[in-house]
Amino acid sequence: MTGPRPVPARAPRPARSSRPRPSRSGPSRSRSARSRPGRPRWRAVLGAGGRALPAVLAVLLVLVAAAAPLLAPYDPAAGSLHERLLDPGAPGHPLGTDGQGRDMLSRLLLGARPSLACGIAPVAVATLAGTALGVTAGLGGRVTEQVLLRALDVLYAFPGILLAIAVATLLEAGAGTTVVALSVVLTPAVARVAFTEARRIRSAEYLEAARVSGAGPLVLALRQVLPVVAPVVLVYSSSLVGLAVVYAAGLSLLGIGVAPPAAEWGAMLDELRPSLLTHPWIAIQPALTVLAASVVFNTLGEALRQRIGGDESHSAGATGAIGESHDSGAGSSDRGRHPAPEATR
Amino acid sequence: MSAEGPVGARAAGAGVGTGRESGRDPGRKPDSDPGREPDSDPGTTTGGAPLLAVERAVKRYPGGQLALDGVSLRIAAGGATGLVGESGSGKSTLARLVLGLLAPDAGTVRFAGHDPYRLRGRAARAVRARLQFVPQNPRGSLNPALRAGEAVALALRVHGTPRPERAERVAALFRQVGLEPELARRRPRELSGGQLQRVAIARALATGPDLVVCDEPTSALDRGAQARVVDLLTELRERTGLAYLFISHDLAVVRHLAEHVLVLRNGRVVEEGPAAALWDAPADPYTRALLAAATGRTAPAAPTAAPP
Amino acid sequence: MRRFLLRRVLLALPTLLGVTALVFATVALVPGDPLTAFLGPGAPPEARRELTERLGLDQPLPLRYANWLGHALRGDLGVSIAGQRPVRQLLLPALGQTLLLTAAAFLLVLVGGVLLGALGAGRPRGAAGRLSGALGTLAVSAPQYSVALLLVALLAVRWRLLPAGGTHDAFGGGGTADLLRHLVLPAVAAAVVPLGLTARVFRAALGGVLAGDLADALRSRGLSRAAVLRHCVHNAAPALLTIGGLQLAYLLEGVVFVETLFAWPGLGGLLYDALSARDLPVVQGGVLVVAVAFVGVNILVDAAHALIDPRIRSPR
Amino acid sequence: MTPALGSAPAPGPAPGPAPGSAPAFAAARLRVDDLTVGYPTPGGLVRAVDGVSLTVAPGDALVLLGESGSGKSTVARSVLGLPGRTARVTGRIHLDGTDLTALDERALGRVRGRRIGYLPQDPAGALDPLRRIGPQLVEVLLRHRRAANRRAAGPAAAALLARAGLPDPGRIARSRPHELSGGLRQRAALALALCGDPGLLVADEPTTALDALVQAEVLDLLAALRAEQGLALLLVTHDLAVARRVGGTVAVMRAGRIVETGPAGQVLARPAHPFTAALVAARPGAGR
Amino acid sequence: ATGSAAGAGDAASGGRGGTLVIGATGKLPNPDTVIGGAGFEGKRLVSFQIYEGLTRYDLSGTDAPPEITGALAESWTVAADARTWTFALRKGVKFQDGTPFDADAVVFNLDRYLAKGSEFYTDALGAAAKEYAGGIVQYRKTDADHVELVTKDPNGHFPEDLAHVLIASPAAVRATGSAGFARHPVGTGPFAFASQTEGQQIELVANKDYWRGAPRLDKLVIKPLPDVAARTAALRSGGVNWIEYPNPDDIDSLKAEGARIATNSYDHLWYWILDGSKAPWNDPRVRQAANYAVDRKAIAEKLLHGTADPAYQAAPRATFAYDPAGDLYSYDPAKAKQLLAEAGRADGFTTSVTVPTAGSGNLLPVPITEAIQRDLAAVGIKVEIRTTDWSTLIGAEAKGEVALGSDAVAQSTTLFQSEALLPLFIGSKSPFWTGHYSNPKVDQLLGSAAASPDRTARRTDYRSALSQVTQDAPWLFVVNDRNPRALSPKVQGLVQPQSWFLDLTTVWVST
Ligand SMILES: Nc1ncnc2c1ncn2[C@@H]1O[C@H](COP(=O)(O)OP(=O)(O)OP(=O)(O)O)[C@@H](O)[C@H]1O
Ligand SMILES: Nc1ncnc2c1ncn2[C@@H]1O[C@H](COP(=O)(O)OP(=O)(O)OP(=O)(O)O)[C@@H](O)[C@H]1O
Ligand SMILES: [Mg+2]
Ligand SMILES: [Mg+2]
Repeated sequence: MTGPRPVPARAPRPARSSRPRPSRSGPSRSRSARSRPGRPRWRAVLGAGGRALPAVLAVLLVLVAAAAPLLAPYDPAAGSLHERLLDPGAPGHPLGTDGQGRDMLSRLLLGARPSLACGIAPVAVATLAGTALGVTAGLGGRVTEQVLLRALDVLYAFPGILLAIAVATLLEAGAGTTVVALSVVLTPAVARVAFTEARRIRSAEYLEAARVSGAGPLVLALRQVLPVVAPVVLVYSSSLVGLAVVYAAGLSLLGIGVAPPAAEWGAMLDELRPSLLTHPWIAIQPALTVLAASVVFNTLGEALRQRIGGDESHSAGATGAIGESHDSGAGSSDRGRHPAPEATR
Repeated sequence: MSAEGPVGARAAGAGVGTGRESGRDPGRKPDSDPGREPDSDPGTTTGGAPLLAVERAVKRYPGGQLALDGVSLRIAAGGATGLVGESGSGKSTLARLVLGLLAPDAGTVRFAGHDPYRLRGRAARAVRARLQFVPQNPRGSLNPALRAGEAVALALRVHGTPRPERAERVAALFRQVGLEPELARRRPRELSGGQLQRVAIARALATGPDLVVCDEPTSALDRGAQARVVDLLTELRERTGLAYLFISHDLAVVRHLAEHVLVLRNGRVVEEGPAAALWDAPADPYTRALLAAATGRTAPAAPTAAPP
Repeated sequence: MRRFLLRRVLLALPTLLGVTALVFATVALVPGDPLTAFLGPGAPPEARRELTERLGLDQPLPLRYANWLGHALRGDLGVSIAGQRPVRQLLLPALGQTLLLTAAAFLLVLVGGVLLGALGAGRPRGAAGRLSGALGTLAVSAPQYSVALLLVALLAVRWRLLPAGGTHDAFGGGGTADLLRHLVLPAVAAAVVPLGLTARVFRAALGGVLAGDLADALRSRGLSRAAVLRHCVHNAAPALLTIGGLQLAYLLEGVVFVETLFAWPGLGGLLYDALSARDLPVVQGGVLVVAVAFVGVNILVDAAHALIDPRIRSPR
Repeated sequence: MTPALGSAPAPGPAPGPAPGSAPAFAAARLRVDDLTVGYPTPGGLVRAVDGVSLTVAPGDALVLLGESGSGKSTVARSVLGLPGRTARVTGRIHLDGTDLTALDERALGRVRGRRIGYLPQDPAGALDPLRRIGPQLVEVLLRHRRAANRRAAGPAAAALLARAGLPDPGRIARSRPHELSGGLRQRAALALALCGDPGLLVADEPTTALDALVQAEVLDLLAALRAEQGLALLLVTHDLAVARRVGGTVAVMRAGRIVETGPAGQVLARPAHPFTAALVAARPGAGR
Repeated sequence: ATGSAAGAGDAASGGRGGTLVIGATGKLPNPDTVIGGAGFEGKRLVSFQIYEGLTRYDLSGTDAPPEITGALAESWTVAADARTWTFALRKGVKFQDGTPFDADAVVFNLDRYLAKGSEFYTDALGAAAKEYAGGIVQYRKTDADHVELVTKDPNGHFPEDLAHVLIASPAAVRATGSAGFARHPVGTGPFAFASQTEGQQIELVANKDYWRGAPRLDKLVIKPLPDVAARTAALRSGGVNWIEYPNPDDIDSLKAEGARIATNSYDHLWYWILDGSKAPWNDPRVRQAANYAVDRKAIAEKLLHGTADPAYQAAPRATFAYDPAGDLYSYDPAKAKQLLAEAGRADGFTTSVTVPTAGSGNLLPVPITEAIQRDLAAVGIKVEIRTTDWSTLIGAEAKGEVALGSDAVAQSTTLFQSEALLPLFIGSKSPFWTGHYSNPKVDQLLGSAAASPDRTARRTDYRSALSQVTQDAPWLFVVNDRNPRALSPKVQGLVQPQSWFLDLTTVWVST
């Protein structure tokens, strides 16, 4: 005695002229017009709508990082000042050589591991810690909230460089130190984003309902608040990956991070920075690499957000998800959601 | 002004009628004298504390709106009290007080001896599990990020149901309220109003509570679904001694489910008594008007003419 | 609202105290000392010793902090060790420049971020949506320094449209027009990443609202697209405010790479130099100013949150 | 499946059809042809509405009855062109002869609110949580030129609130949605739906949160609008008393389809379809 | 001394005028006399342009290190004890504020630097002046044109020291007080202070009454442009017309765009200080081996694009202790291996070096170190590079430590630009960390040199001392910088001496 059961998508009725569409297309004209044959197959490979693409690329990046020693044609530290700054395409050096005459390709490949570590690990730590702190502040009592927020303010107003110097003197140089320093730098901002989201919903009826049903603070935070907070936090923190790689390079100027001559993208970016105008094709490579990696993680963050956030928005209060499903209804906000004209014509 | 009955042990054979013995005449207007000492009623001495006791609760919202003005209410274990009244008269506010979502400005709220607003920590969870809620606005009360089944499963988890059993229990609860278990996989936005309402009911029943505060639990249900839910609630009450505070505009449902009824208007209880008595001989003009409107009889007095 | 603000301002005091104390301790404990930076490595030891005593650098840390605090409360931020000039004299102009740059960059961030975000929110998979997503992602991913340098190389060096750095032309420059011309490149360079971040977060937030019940309800009343968008933006504003506040704070702290590349004499560079020289008074003064600005931004953001959504002011 | 045709004569003078519209539609304010709405879900495509056709004439009322989840709200939302982002919709919807399905969002914006009023099932979600009720009303009044200017709109909004059965309209106008009780919100949403003086009102369970007295008031108001202004009413309810009181035509839905249509009195008193009979007969305790 | 114009040979006569805008690599100095605070660059571009000491470097030559000549003192004599100096002051010199320079002014300034009780003494001035004036135990005016200064110890290079003891206008100091003087500094130098925009620039104008004749420029503006790309861009976009230390890799393209690159040797050595107090560097053969292992030429020519010369010995080229015959360490890996084998380290070893990531005069510290690292690895010496910031590095050095506890530290130094500093670096009593190098012979030579007012005698001693240092190889000698600067083609008349300092009176900017 309940509603209709799900039925498999049926073929259009003969009377209707709606033509078969890929299963995800919706009423919007633009979409149907765009769905060419061949596209669905790609989608099948990459997951519907290419949703899996960012994940595939991220995995690829990690694989490259892992296999770099096998892929790299040269020792990344080997080079000669007599062969420095060769342009891409130089014999034996498809991507040219850097200011020390070292093979760019090898360095970019071998730089992947520390760079990804510096880019991802601090962001991951900051995301976890920041979300935990932000949600705690958002849900906690007045005192908890103020204490946490003010402490985070202190951390945020604390100059990042000083923090880095301090960390450097406390810990040995190396990727681990970079991760610690960057995590501390990034956490307060993530926490603030998480806090805003948590505060926005803290008096929501569904949280009251969850509290009434006896959920303790932990269950409340993890099972009720996190799914709502995570999407925006993910968008924010995935944006930080590229920044973290660049910041890591800034830290290596202070003696934190990987020691020369080890390859690391941020450090390479920095080393080649002055050559950007004289040897653009060399100097741009680490920049483009960082850019590409950051784009991959940003899109991954976006994809994750859609996963977690589900298909539609989270209440009227903002910041829900634009789900996969929007795809089909993409045109709806300005095109109306009426039956597609082509379906009736 | 009490509706006290035998002490609220669930096993105490609490069945239909346990909460019935009212200490006062049917149809009496109890709040005509708000300053009266409620505990002076000799009835309280007979059987210890009731499951729920609200004493002269007052609630004024920050904007200045006086939502409750000295309301008292008692529900014994296994009792079923109906709360009817004008829209905006404070019914939901009272429900929120009972649940500890709001603190009264004056007066007290006690559930099984605890102040639900001040409950903290581990004990709180145990008590909370015994006091459940079906909110008026089911869509708002379900987390948009969670699937319907997850919402219910979370309540089960709180209740201590081991993980492997949860899916089974969720499906069973869904069936009990008349929902296809498949719907558990949908998110709130993908469910109809009535479906959501039943998810909320399933969630409230999941923890095996002693008292469920139902704020318009069947307003979005068709007659069939409504009957099913009401029958379920009745059966649970008979079988397990579950008590209800039942808020509804649907007087037929209230009549069917509640033994004792309070009529609220402008934050005051204008009339209170056993359901049958109230229906048969409503004393307050507002009650009369309400009943008349609901049953199609002509109102003896215009509602607006009723005393404020 | 007034009480809310008062409470926030009072609560800011421990923050300021915390930041300055923490920074004080850290700078003092970190290796390197201001005297070497000031006197040069070759200074005779007795000169160092004497100056150490004169400046009270040999006193216990808490005492030094208390001293500093006492003076700071009276508006005296001390004298730079490395530069031997009153900290205030260094700080005020730098603050002015930073405020100017921040204002310009933040304007870009806000306008650009909101436009870009709004462009993408309604139709995330449409052409505009994809464009906005791509631009936002590119902006946050772009290595800032490289972008800034390319801007300089093209606009300042190659085409000579804009000056490469500084706040005014050394050759007979000056005046507002000159200043604005100099402001363009650093503001753009500083704005790129924050703009991308703002656009991305806002796009997500607004997208959520636009896909929600409220947007449908507004549409069902026949409100114009602009009106629907406006109200949805209003509802998405908390996320925008937070992200905007973070970006504002980031800019206020002084974007060091912009300041060095564009020779913009702001707080970031000043703080960086002072830190490099372990010039404690300047660091303390700078951090104090930054922290005050930061706390101020936070208070404004919170006040705006409370104005937008009165529910968050209600007690829990 | 027989399309529901207006059975009761229009009580009031019906406004003429939109200029240029096909005369065949002249009699119907709303005409829905073979509407099908599907939603993709993890479990497959859910066909929430499955080939529904119906018409409502000016001054007439069509009451959609049916079990929970049978697609009533989906029909209502589809008429507005707001079936949800994921929806896949086929069929045609004509309002006064205009094919709404052919309109773009801008054109729909001129139809919604002005020619179709909509009261959603969940009034809480329909109100902007951040704004006071008054300004929300004023905005719609101004948008549809029901008030000349902001100054005039204020009192007009209060009058509307009062008309929707709200006591103390001044306070309500000054309140934000979360400060209102369920019933107050529902009436505020009704006032919003009536703001544009629409020719067609789509009301999805408009009285669920109202006590019997206020409910009667609201239903009287709707009846008056039908009679005086030729308002066409598409009303979704599960409350048989409401259905009876509204009168007009009743269409009974089940699993996305209309299983029975007819004059209210007839369908409710002598249901032809066994499902309708079960629905009408159901009451608590009956099953045990 | 003879002078000849560096650069594109525009020694030509007549031109004058214009505004010279210099992009400096560091911060702006404090323009109050000796406080500076921006290293030699600050002195070079600002302090030495505003003020003069009793003596000055004669910067008009390009082919030899500059000698000391009279500035505010016309001549001087030293008593036999080599401690008592009498200076005959130059007559008719006026401060830029129009007040006359005289013996009272000298005493006033020395009071300001040395007399703790005096009204205008400040701790900072006192500490800053210690470096060069610290040895003065007595000073007095003998008559209006003469002052007598007595040093604590015999000090042969005292006249050179005095070039750094700058003389400010007493009237101006009195007018502003010591605290305010930095905002209105007045000296006798070729350029007068006009204005300072905090953190942005210092503007100087020609001192038309300069006693050596008015400078050709109208105006001199100094801008801090610490970022090398920003400096280059500023020159290219026309924002400045002179930059200090362009990026070596940019030099070709700058030249192609018409910029002139001026370079000349000066007293500069980029080196590693090896910690000789412990293994592996405690064996001189190992240190020598390292010195044979480095391909300095490649570093100087390829990496630094000819902006530096290879350093084959301890004495920098452009110093009077430099002996062309003293070049010892060619690039000879075979010899390096052989020495290592002799030292019993045929299999090589692992060691570490701390490198600052920046810092005054340090060129491109990390890339140079990376190149050295590869060269050393080729002979079996594996070096771990540890980077740190300049303050940490010198802070540790001042305590006699190496930051991060490495076996060596990379940096640059200047040995003779002021002889007063020399013992700091190679004397065994150096307060400063020198790798714990100590050789009594060197100490003795330095001591006798310092005491001798006779320049030739000093030179002989210094040469022997430095040749000993070269042999002992306490350092890894790498390159001598050539002090490159890039000039817009409109900048004329620059004479680039073999010095850290510059005479800007000959420069003008054509329009
Ligand atoms: N948060 C609040 N702030 C201010 N006033 C409020 C708030 N919540 C409720 N009110 C007011 O308090 C009164 C009682 O509200 P309540 O929700 O208890 O009514 P109700 O009896 O449940 O009505 P309904 O049947 O319409 O749901 C109403 O006038 C309402 O507007
Ligand atoms: N967005 C959606 N995605 C998937 N299924 C949906 C969606 N919206 C509605 N449905 C399903 O479509 C069916 C019809 O829903 P609808 O809201 O129209 O029912 P209704 O007749 O209004 O029911 P009620 O009386 O309970 O409000 C229901 O089974 C519901 O679960
Ligand atoms: Mg209510
Ligand atoms: Mg519905």
